[in-house]
Amino acid sequence: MLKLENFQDVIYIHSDWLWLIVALPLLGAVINGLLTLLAARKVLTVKPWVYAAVACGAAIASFIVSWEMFLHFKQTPDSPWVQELFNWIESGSFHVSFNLELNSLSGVMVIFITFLSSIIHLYSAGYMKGDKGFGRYFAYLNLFLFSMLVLVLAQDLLVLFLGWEGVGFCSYLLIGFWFEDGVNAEAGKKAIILNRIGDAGFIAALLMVFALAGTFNFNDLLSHKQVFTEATATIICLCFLFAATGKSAQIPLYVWLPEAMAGPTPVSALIHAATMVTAGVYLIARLHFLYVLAPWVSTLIAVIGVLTALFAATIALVQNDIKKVLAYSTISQLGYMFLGVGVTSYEAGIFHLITHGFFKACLFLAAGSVIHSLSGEQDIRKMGGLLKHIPVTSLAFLMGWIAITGILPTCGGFFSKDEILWKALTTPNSIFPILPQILYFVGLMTSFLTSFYMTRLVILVFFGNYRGDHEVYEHLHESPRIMTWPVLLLGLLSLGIGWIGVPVAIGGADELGRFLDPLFHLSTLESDALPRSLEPMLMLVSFAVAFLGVTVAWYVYSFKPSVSKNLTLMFAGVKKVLDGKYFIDEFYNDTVVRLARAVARWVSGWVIETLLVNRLVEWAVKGISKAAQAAKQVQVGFVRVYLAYVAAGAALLIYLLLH
Amino acid sequence: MELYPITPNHYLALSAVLFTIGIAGVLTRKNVFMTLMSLELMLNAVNLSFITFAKVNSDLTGHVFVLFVVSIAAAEACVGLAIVIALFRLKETVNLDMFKSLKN
Amino acid sequence: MTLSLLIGLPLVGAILVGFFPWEKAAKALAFLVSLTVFIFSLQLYLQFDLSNAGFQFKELYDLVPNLGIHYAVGIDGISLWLILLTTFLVPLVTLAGFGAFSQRGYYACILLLESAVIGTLVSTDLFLFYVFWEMMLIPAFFLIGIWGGENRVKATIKFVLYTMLGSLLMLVALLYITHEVKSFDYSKIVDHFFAEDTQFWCFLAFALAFLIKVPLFPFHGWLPEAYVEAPAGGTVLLSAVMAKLGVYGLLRFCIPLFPDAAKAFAPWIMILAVVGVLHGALMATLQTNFKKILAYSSLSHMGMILLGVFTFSLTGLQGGVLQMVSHGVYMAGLFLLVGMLYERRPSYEMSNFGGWAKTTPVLATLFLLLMAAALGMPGLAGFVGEILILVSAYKANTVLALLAISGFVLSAWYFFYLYGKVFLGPTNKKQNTVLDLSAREIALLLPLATAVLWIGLSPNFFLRPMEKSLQANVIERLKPAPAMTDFAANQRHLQEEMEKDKKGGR
Amino acid sequence: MTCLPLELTALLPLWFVVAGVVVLLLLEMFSKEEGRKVLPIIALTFLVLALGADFSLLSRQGMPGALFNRSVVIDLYSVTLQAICLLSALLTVLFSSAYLKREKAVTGEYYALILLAAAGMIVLVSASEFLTLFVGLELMSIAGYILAGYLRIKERSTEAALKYFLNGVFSSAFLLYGIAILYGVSGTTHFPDLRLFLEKNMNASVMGFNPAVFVQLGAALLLAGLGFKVALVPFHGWAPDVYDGSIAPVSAFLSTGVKAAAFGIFARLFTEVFGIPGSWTAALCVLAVLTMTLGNLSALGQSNLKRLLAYSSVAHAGYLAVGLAAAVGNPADSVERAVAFYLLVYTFMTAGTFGWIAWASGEGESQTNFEDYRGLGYRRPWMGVALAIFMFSLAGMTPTAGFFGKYFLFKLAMDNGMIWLTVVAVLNSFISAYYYLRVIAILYLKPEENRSFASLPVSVGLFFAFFLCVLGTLVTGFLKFPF
Repeated sequence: MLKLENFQDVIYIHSDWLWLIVALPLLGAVINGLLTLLAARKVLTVKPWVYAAVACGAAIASFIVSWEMFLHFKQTPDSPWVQELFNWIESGSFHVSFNLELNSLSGVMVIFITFLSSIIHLYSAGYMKGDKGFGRYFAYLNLFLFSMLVLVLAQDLLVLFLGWEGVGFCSYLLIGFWFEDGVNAEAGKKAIILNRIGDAGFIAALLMVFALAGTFNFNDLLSHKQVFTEATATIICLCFLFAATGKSAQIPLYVWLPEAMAGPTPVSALIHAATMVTAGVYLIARLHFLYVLAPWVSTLIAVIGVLTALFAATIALVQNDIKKVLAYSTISQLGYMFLGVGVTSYEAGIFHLITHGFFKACLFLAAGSVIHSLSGEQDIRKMGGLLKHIPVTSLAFLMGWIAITGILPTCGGFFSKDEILWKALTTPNSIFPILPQILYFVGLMTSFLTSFYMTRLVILVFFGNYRGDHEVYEHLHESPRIMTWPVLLLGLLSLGIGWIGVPVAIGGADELGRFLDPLFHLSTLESDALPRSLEPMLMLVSFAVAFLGVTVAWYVYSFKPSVSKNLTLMFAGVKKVLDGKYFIDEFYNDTVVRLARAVARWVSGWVIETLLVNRLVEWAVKGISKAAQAAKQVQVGFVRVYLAYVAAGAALLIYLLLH
Repeated sequence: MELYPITPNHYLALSAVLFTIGIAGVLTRKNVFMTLMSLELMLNAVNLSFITFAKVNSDLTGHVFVLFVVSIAAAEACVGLAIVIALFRLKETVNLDMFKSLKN
Repeated sequence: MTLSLLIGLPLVGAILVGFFPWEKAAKALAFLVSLTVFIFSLQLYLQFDLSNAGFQFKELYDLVPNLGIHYAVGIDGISLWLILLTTFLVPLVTLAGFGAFSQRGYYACILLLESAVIGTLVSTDLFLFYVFWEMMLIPAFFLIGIWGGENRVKATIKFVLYTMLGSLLMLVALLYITHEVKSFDYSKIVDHFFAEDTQFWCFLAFALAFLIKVPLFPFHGWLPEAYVEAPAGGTVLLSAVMAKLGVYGLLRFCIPLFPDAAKAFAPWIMILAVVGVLHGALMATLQTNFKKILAYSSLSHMGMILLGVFTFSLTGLQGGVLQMVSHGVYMAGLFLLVGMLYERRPSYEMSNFGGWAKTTPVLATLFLLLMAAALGMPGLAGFVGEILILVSAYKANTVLALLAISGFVLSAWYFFYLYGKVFLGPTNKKQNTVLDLSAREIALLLPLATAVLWIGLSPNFFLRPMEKSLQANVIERLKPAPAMTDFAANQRHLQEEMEKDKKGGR
Repeated sequence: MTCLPLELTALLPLWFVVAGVVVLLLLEMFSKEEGRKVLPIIALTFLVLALGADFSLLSRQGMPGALFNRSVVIDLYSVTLQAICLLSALLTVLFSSAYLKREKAVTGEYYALILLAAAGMIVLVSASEFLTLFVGLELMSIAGYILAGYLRIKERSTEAALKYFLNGVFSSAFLLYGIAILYGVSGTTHFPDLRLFLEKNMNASVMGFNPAVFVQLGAALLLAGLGFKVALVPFHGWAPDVYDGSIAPVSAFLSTGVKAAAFGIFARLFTEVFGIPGSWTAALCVLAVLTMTLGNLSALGQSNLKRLLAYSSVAHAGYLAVGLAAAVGNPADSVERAVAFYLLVYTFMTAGTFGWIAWASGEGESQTNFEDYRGLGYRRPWMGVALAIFMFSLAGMTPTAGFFGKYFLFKLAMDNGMIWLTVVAVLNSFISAYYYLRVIAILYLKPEENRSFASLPVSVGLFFAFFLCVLGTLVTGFLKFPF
């Protein structure tokens, strides 16, 4: 049951400096872009550190600014900060002004984004050292940061869309960063096109929203939410959900994310783990007041989320590319977030979004460091026993591992994941009463799989003996400090980050939850299926599950390698399916893509263009030229025939005039 | 038996008949000279009707017209014959159907 | 005086350039002339009276007195931006060059075209309008037919014949309405109420002429060849300027003159427009020739514009006109870049390219920017118009609007396909000799890039001046027709007039 | 010259031309070879004098009107047409001088004949009575027959002459018969009287017999006779062959001057005499449609520029016929204005094109196929542009005068409510656009290397002629027309 009182009494505080948050990265991007082009034109030569300095400076400055603002904002969390930048589009009833809004949700997001990206910027400075496109890389990175911040701070759906498209475009640039390899370019193309397919849903939703409410402004929508009936809200939310699945790599549009690993690893960390992919979750959370009107869609979100989580986790079991494993685990974790927002516990979703952002970034960066030190090797079958060779990286990775598996209670994603599962179980579903239990158990299963494949990864990479080639072994070295320290920092943070939301049930403060609650509490369903006191027990359950997963994996991969072989032999079919990622890509290629191509080639290319547009004209022309040939025959050349024409003409005239 | 008076209509009919004969001649005869004669026949048929109408309307224009037509016909005849001679020099024939280099 | 100057200057310039003794300097002269024209045209914006919906900068002289044909010109918010667009693009085109040989003729043609286009945009006398409208064909015919590619003759004749068929039928309609109204004066004709069937036929005739020029979906048979065969400069003028005149004609003549017919036809045209959007996009995905991709994308985008125009809502109309301007800008940029690619490697086949982002980073970056604008990236030119059009189209017809969105997805498909094939991927040996853009080329592309950003970020600057005119000269005209009695009286009055004239003639 | 009696001054152009004929013939008789150089100049001088006289007539207030016992009428219309005919003669002389030199066929009588024909035209266009009409017509035609066969050693030329001649005499017989019948019915040969008679008796029946029948019969035969002169289908058989067979300058003359004069009087008859509702309107519509369609379709299939132009001139006769078909119901002067204007424009562009062919076809008109002009546009840019302008004008594209001409004619039809006729005419000019444009396109195809058009000289006279034509084609549309 909903608490449907409409709250209008929001006091907005005007702020003159919000623009700084977004402007700084943009500035950095512009400067770096120009420097790069000028350098490319040999107008001037730029030292690499200049690019790095500009970019990292921009990111960090933006972080500091937003941190400052956030601290001030925390004093009065109920009154958002707003800045009207300029009046963007004004045409008849269509009016959009470019406003930024810092409320509790966007505030948290901004801190999270700027902080992570600052660290990743620093890391990149080391990782990308010596790359030809150093400047270009940082320009793109800053541009991405700018778009992401616009997305988060937007007070208006259209402005949010600007960021939304911007991040997509930047991810295209960054995935295809090493474009000289056709595969990377292809991956980028695939990513942007799938995103665009989702965006079509976004635009459709925009149109419907405007047609109904006549505005794109979140607050106006909030105050006009009575114009949305359940039906309209359902359709609109479906469209937004479609867009979100595109951005956040959920079923059915998730296929681009694994290939997006073609980009540089820091990019994967920033975009495809921490920030961009979470945009979908953010969008849903931002539009909570719509989704609460459409319980069907919320349910659908939960189902999609949990299915994606399970699905991706199973694929991750058999991946051998270190980044691919992380990629699928990202998809799986995003599934958790969807589950969270799906059961309308938005703060839980955001909570997991943040914790996951940290530990997944940490994992990616560590993986990147591993790849770096193995001079580009990504296949975990060619790794092993790296713990002693690259201790710092390994340490960081292990912290990340702890955080993601939740093997160590209170660390990392333990609380957030548990929160989500708890909410999933306890939030009654009006449509399918049985659903909460299902969601919970699938979620548990997923967490088992998660700890399993992560442990498998850890063991195969850091323990046992080295299985790689020798010349690589020769150059095996720890990454430079500029890389390792940020990773370590991230590792530590990802262990500790869970403490921002320690559940009340175990005497925690749940700061994040309480901070976000005012925003969401109207849209959040009461989760009162079970007494709160049960929560610690369930925590124990999930801990047990995680522990089980770890131990099993440990047993299989560390002590009894034979078992894994036997398993693969026993379940050869399953293995095949998993290796083939359920053949979803093939499925899409054979159905959607081929259908589209066929329509283009036959309907457009042949029926319409050739037959309708050209052939008809050609026929007309043929007819006329036939007539022309006939007409020429009138001129026979015999003068007597001409005289006959004259006589006949005269006769004709006499007839015409006299009859 | 009594003689019917010859009314103007008879003359007009005659001229019409002559004119038609002329047309027929022009259309049927291959020989240039026959064609020229048929043309003259047509012109003179017209002259006849001119005279008749002049008589009917009792005004002189018709007569003057006839004079002009006769003289112009003469001029045309010269030009025509000249052209025929030139052609005969080139193609050694006076058969109209031989002259068909210009067509289509 | 300004408008006459804008028409006359390029005309005189064309003659000067044509007779210019120094082949080499012809280009410089042409550039100077067109630049002067642009500077003069800025005056239009500076002195434009935003509060005035009607025609401004009016001029009126007799042309053929005994037929009541006048030299009458004037502009309103609709034509303002199209004129500025034209005068803005022509200097760039001249600067870009592409006139391989016989520079004189090439630049003379371009200036002639500019003069004709401006004339078309400013005429408020229907006869004058027609004269300029047809006059455009001659330089266009030469631009494609002389400086074009391999099959230029077929292309150019096809183009001119398609266009002529339309405009000749328009001539008949024009004869008819001017015969009925007994005047060529736009303001008189637009105030005159035409009978139902008159409206029907005349709308058809006029619309055909304009829709062929745009082109709307089934009438685009000439487009691919003409766009591909024309020299880059010619293609720019075709797609960025002349195509817009079609829409302008619809806005200025078809809709206000025959409102009832326009309302009756609107759904059909919107359907065709959407079909065009999809068809153009799908065709673009099939091409291997990247100039053809751009050609078809242009077809698709023009469909979008028509969709907006025929919603008859202020938002849609503004979106349409704004989209015209932005489409003009980014398409011009893209076609110029294509021309520059062609100068570096004479081919339009994507298979002959690849990895050019490495060797020519500046070119690639600019292409990416303009392409993003064409894709409808928010913050760049393409988006604002598109969203305005879609929003109003959604109100007019939900299904069509939703269909039109898929054009948005497809555009990503073919544009990124194009970019990937041409600029990304491995580079080949020969390419190391290829040079990046020269200072001149950058100089002429930067204004376009700026314009793309400007339109994208502050569209209001462009939307405001056109608002009143669209309201008064298009939407007001579509208000329900006068009562039947007025109409009958009107007809009787006309009959009497005709009788009088007949008597007067004797 | 105001001291001279009006009757003389009013016909001053005629006197000048006739004087020119006499002088030229005498020169031909008594001059040696080198004397021949001046022949064209003499001809030009007299033609210019005649034109000057016309302009002085146009410039003075109040036209003399009917003269010589109402046998000729000197009004704005007839004077304008005189000027047009003289202009055509002038251009022909200019084109011929270079041409005949090239063909080594310079004779005095050639120019004499042109002037003689011009004299005939002047008489014809200013006729206000059937006898004058006939005399002028024949004077013009007979000279035309000879000009058509001027190169008597060439078979094509002579054959053209024969075809022209036979058709000419044949159809003038029809014309005469028509005149005779009209004369017989009305008892007069003067146009105004005839008009009065028609207005009185068209639907009355006088003493038993219905004159309308005879009037219509006469009109039909008259139409046939004139239809031949202006080459309306189906009386056009001779036209393509003659324009194709005779030498290019003569074709220019026959297709512009002769046609202008014939159409001039044609228009006068069907506005001022038959300008009342009658069955001839329908007949003219039929002729117009036939002529346009057949002319354009046959032109479509041509690969020879000269022949293409021959057919196109047939087609243009069709457009003019549209104007005539709309004569009834439109004020006479507007019809005559439209016709005269079109004839002027038509003279400029068609004469220009034939002159161009005369120039480009080279020794003995060996090159008149399209393919022969491949790439000429590059080698001789200005001549290329000139032809392009003529073609655009013939196709009726703005802003060339060809468009204005068509516009005024079609406007007549539209004002008369003949929408379908206008549509047919417009569609025809659409078809015609194709072949005209193709000609231009061929000029700018890639030229064969061996082919250079440097061997085609442009003499001063020729340049002047082309300049005149191009200028006329471009600006006539914007000039204030005399009436």
